Amino acid sequence: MKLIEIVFFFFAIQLLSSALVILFTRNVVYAAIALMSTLLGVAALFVVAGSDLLAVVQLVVYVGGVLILLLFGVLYTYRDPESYFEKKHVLLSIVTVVCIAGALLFLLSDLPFNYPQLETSPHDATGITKRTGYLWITNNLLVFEVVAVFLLVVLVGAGWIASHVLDKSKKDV
Amino acid sequence: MIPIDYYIIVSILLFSIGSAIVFTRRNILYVLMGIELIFNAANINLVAFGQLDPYLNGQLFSMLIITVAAAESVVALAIVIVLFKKLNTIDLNEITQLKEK
Amino acid sequence: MNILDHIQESLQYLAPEGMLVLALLAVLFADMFQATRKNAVFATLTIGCLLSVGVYVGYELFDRNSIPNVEFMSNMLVQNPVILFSKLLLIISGIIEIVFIQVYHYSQYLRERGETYMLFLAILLGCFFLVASVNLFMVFLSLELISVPSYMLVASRLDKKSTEAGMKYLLYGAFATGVMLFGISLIYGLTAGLDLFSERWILAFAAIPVFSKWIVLGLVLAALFFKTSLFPFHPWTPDTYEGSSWGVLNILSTLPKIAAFIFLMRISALFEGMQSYSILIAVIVGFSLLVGNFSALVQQNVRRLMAYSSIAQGGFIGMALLGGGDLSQQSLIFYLVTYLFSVPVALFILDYFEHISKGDAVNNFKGFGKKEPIMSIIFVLVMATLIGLPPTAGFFAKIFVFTSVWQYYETIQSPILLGVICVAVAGTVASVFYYMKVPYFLFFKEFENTVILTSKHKSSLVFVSLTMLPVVVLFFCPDRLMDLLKVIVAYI
Amino acid sequence: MNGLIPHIDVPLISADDISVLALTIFFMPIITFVLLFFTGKHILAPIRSWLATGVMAVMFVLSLYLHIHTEGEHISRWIWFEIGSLKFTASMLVNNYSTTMMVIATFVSLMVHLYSVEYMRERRNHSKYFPYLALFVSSMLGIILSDNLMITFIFWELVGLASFLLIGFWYEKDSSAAAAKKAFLFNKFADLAFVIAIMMLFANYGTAEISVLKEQVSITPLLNAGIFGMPILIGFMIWFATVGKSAQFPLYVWLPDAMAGPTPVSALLHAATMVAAGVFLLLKTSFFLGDWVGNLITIIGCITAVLAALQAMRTFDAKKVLAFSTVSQLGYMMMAVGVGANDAAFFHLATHAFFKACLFLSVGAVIHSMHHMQSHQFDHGQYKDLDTLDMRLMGGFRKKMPLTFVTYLISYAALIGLPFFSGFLSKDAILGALYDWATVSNTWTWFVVAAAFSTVAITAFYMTRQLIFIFFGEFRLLKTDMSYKQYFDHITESKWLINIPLIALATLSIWFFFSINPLHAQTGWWMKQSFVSGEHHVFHFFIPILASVLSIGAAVIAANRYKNVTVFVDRYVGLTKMFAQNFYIEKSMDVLLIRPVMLVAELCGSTDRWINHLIHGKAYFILVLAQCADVFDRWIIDGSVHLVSAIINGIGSFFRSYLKGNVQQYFYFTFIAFALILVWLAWYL
Repeated sequence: MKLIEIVFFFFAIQLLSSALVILFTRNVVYAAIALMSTLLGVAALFVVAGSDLLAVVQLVVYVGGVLILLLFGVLYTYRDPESYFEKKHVLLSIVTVVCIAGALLFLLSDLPFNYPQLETSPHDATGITKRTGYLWITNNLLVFEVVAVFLLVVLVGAGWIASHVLDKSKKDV
Repeated sequence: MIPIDYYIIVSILLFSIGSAIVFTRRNILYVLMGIELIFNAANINLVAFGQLDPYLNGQLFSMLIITVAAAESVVALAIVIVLFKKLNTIDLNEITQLKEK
Repeated sequence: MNILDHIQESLQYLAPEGMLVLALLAVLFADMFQATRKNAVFATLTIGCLLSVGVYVGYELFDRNSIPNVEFMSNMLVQNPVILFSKLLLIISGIIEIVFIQVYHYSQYLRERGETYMLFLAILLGCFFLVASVNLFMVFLSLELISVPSYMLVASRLDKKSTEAGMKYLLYGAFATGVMLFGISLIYGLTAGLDLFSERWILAFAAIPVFSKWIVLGLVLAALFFKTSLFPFHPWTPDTYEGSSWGVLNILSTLPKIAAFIFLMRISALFEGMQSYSILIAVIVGFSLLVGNFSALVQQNVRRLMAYSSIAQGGFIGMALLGGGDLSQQSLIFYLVTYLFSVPVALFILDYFEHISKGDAVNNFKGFGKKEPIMSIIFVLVMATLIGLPPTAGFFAKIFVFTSVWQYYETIQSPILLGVICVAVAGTVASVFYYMKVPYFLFFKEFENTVILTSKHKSSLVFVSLTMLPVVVLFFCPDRLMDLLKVIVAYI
Repeated sequence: MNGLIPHIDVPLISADDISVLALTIFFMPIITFVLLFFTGKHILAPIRSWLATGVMAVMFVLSLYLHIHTEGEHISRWIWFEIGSLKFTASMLVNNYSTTMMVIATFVSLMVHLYSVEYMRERRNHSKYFPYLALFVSSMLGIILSDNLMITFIFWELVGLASFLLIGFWYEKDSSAAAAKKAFLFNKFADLAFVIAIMMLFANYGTAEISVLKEQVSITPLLNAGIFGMPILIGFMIWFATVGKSAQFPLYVWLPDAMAGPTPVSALLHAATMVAAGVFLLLKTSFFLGDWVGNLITIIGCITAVLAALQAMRTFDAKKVLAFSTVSQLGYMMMAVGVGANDAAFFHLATHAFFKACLFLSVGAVIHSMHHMQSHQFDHGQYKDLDTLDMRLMGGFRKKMPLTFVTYLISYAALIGLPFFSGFLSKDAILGALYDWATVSNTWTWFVVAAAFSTVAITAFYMTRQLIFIFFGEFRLLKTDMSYKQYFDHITESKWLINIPLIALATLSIWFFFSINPLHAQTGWWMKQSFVSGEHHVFHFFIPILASVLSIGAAVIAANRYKNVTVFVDRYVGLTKMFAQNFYIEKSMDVLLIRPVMLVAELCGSTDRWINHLIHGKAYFILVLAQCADVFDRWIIDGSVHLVSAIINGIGSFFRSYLKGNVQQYFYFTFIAFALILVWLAWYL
């Protein structure tokens, strides 16, 4: 077994077990930390797959942004973890995981995946970053611009909704 | 190079765990985390398939997904906070005013 | 050709979207810099923008010199008469919605916030992109551009019910998006491309074994079914309808539906003759008709009733996706035209009645027929449109849809299609009962409400009757529209 | 669409003078409707009513003129709209048949208008009455004139709408609103068949033009079509559409209830014209009725005639008795249509229109005076709930209202078929046709003939009963409440506006308007005109004699039975209870039609419950299985079965609240439903 495969398996097991922690833990803070671990594992898989830039984006946006937001939400809404817990959920979770995973594995096991295959990897580590940037502002320029509009709208809208909580002058309906 | 099937297996497992979280955990924040996991499963697939794509469609798409997922969770958090203020709970079993009578 | 030149050349086709973005920014600045909110700056800006976009799009549509079918922005979007026409529909629908918010007294909190108009423009922008997109990048992005502002609009009343509705809608929508993304990733793996409508992609897709073809397709279509609230992605509909305000519902039930159905129609044209696709759609449409029509029968609450009715209407429109021929496409657009005019009127009048009776149960509307005769008669007319009864264009819309499905059935003789037709006929019969429930209460029950009715609603009456007018006019000359559509759908 | 609808060249024909005149007559009530509907309460009531009546009089005169001057057929046809290359045409046919029907319709309408001027004077909500009547008349004329089944369908629906508005005219009354709704729904149910018929026509012939279809069908005779051939099925569907409108078994239950509207409306809609529209249409499209459909029509008509007549025997509502009798007579007409005696059916339709309208209006005059009593008492400070329609409370009006009595008596004689009255002639024609049909058919057809003859007797019985209840004896209301005495003494003959229509209609119920020979109609001018082609039967001498003997005998029996009626209530015993319950038709419809629909609705509304039940059922099944298996191997199977049932119960408990507000259950629902669809598709493909 090559080193890269060992690395792959290590991170795969790490991310899946962290995901299972989210599934089974009662404490939502642990879950948030496990989510971070999962996202880091995914970032590592990205590196293994040769897209370092994406791993960095994953770290910056997810771990730096989404996770912090989630933690804020966790702290704001914290309540006794036991109150969310029911025993039957454990069994049900296992059943759901097994069913979905089994079904998908069965269905996708013999699909003729036809992904782009070149003889050799066309880009090295710096090349991929450069090429990503180039593609974003040429072929996918429209997507890039529309995402900008989208983010602006989300910013304003989320601000509008969240400002209601901060505005003490309004009384509750 | 890692065989592509490994990635697919990991992503399927991640997808099913994420779905299970979405289906069974009653706390809205857990559900949001589960949705993030589902998005990440798709990302793993895209990146794995796109390793050799000269147009890098897979990578670009997963970057798009990361951005959109972040935006979506921002909105979700905003609504969660208002909801918590109004109903004083984020337990999905208790948020059931709207239902079939 | 150099990529930069290509982009520069593409910009001319992006003028409508550009104008929408400009209007969005203008509304944002106006919102920032004005002290008092009680004026009509936002609405004026938005409607002005919509009108100018409408004129531009109309000019492009009827301009003989324009190129009929062109892909631009490195095969992200496409421009052809069908798309221009559907953009025109979206513009009309958008104008109706803005006027809806303006006319109605009780949607004040929506009317006076700049954010409403921003989110609305973002949804419209998303719809514009969705109808024109030929690439999964744009499909996904435009769906998000429709969905996320919708979540915020639903939650925007910020009371208990509306935040709950927004939360449920968001969770459900995010889940559907996740499923769709997983499907997209598989499609990417299977066909090595995201450019849906290219020759290469179609060939690659055709090579996939039939069994996995529709599983992947089903996953991708999940988000579109969610937007059009088709079975089994419908459960959010009743709750969201119950929780949010009518002005928002109006946006939710017209714009995204029109865009998503036009997109589904283009996809169907792509897969014309692929039996597994049409059977999948047939099953989903059949169940939607069943669930929508028969669940609506037992509803006492008008909001939930309209929700199930929208599921059922989605089913009826979806029937036009089955055939895939010219007639199906014509009838789908025809149905959408009647739909976009009639649904806002129905919602507006229900909104009006709900506010004067202080409750959304059908029981509260007893005897309003005498107090509000014109409103009630127009309401009966709208319900007739939705059922598909003669004095309105809904009649022809239904006839065309049924004819197209029957035609398809005669060619492939599939029992599933026959089942769909039977369910649709049964559903039409059932729909008579639930659509006529409200008029029944309006006209045949004694008035027992103690609330004093407001009579200052001339603008409402004008709005309602003007919006209803095209539906009645279309009944008398459906051939004009059908002839126009016949020319247009040739370009799909 | 071009592939679906066969192409057919339909020649366009421009309108000639006669057609233009017919169109003018058709548009007159529409103008009246628009004028009166939108001016509403702004013009005075007398002006409004006299305007409508005046227009109607002009229409009657014009129709008469049209009838006299019409010879042969005048078709005019023009394009309605086009879809692609497909042309939808609209057309109009003026011939003897339609002009006769126009004269009948406008005449009865004119009489009803005159009557209504007086009758509606003091009634509330008057302002919409005449516009609705005008709407009704115009749509009726539309059915009569149109030569295209699609156009006919539009007017068919409009007639339904107008009758809905008029039956529910006093919509404050619950019974009135319910009756209107009932009439509407029953008619709509039958109208579905009409839609199907039109679709089938387009699919097979590519047009709905009746005259074109007639040629098409004659090219390919019905005999070649097979038992379930297309033209025969189309005929069946058209007949089923008329089952609703012409109140045939089992959909006739709406008609008696529809008497909740104003009495003149009942006379116009449910006696003279609207219910006749079905028979009229069926006669017009009779070339479709082949093979078994004719027999079916006859049998159903026979059942209708007998059942309705039986019910009329036990009804106390004065108007409902007449309503049931209308249903019964419609059954006669349908029998005649079924055996191919089209002329006889149309003849009976015409005579029935006059004498039934007269009966209704006479009874209406009595009810009018009962109303007066009630309102007088109300004016004197007392309000008593009085059922003014109950025959048991009437009696002795013979002396108070002699003119009304005479008109009633004439039309009564016409209905039960006494010689020298119009009903005698037309009934004889139908019975003779039935007899001829039976002689050449199987044995079972004699049952139909026997039923038809016995219905003659039953008709005489219940009409005599009503005659005695209303006009003879003493005023029975006084037995319960003497306070009405002073008002009863003041009852006099009605105003002349009410009397003129009565006299006119009663006059038309006498034989010489239809045939000079009072005993035999075959030689009369009416039957000679031969409006619709049909077989003429040979005159059998014994038929009129037998019918007269039967009806006179039954009348005598009834007169004896009810001569000294002082008892107030007829008891419902045994069989008669069944009559009073409408033969349980409504109940069975409830069970057969409404319940299943509601059941499906319930099922869909609570998917969770049945999935849950399913899962529970499965769990129980497995448990039972486990018990059986226990005998063999308690230890191995038991554990696994418990595990399975626990899992199933666990999932079931999540399903319990689908659409109960928890969004996660929605996820489950979506996921499982989607997975099931995909799996099923995999299996299917």
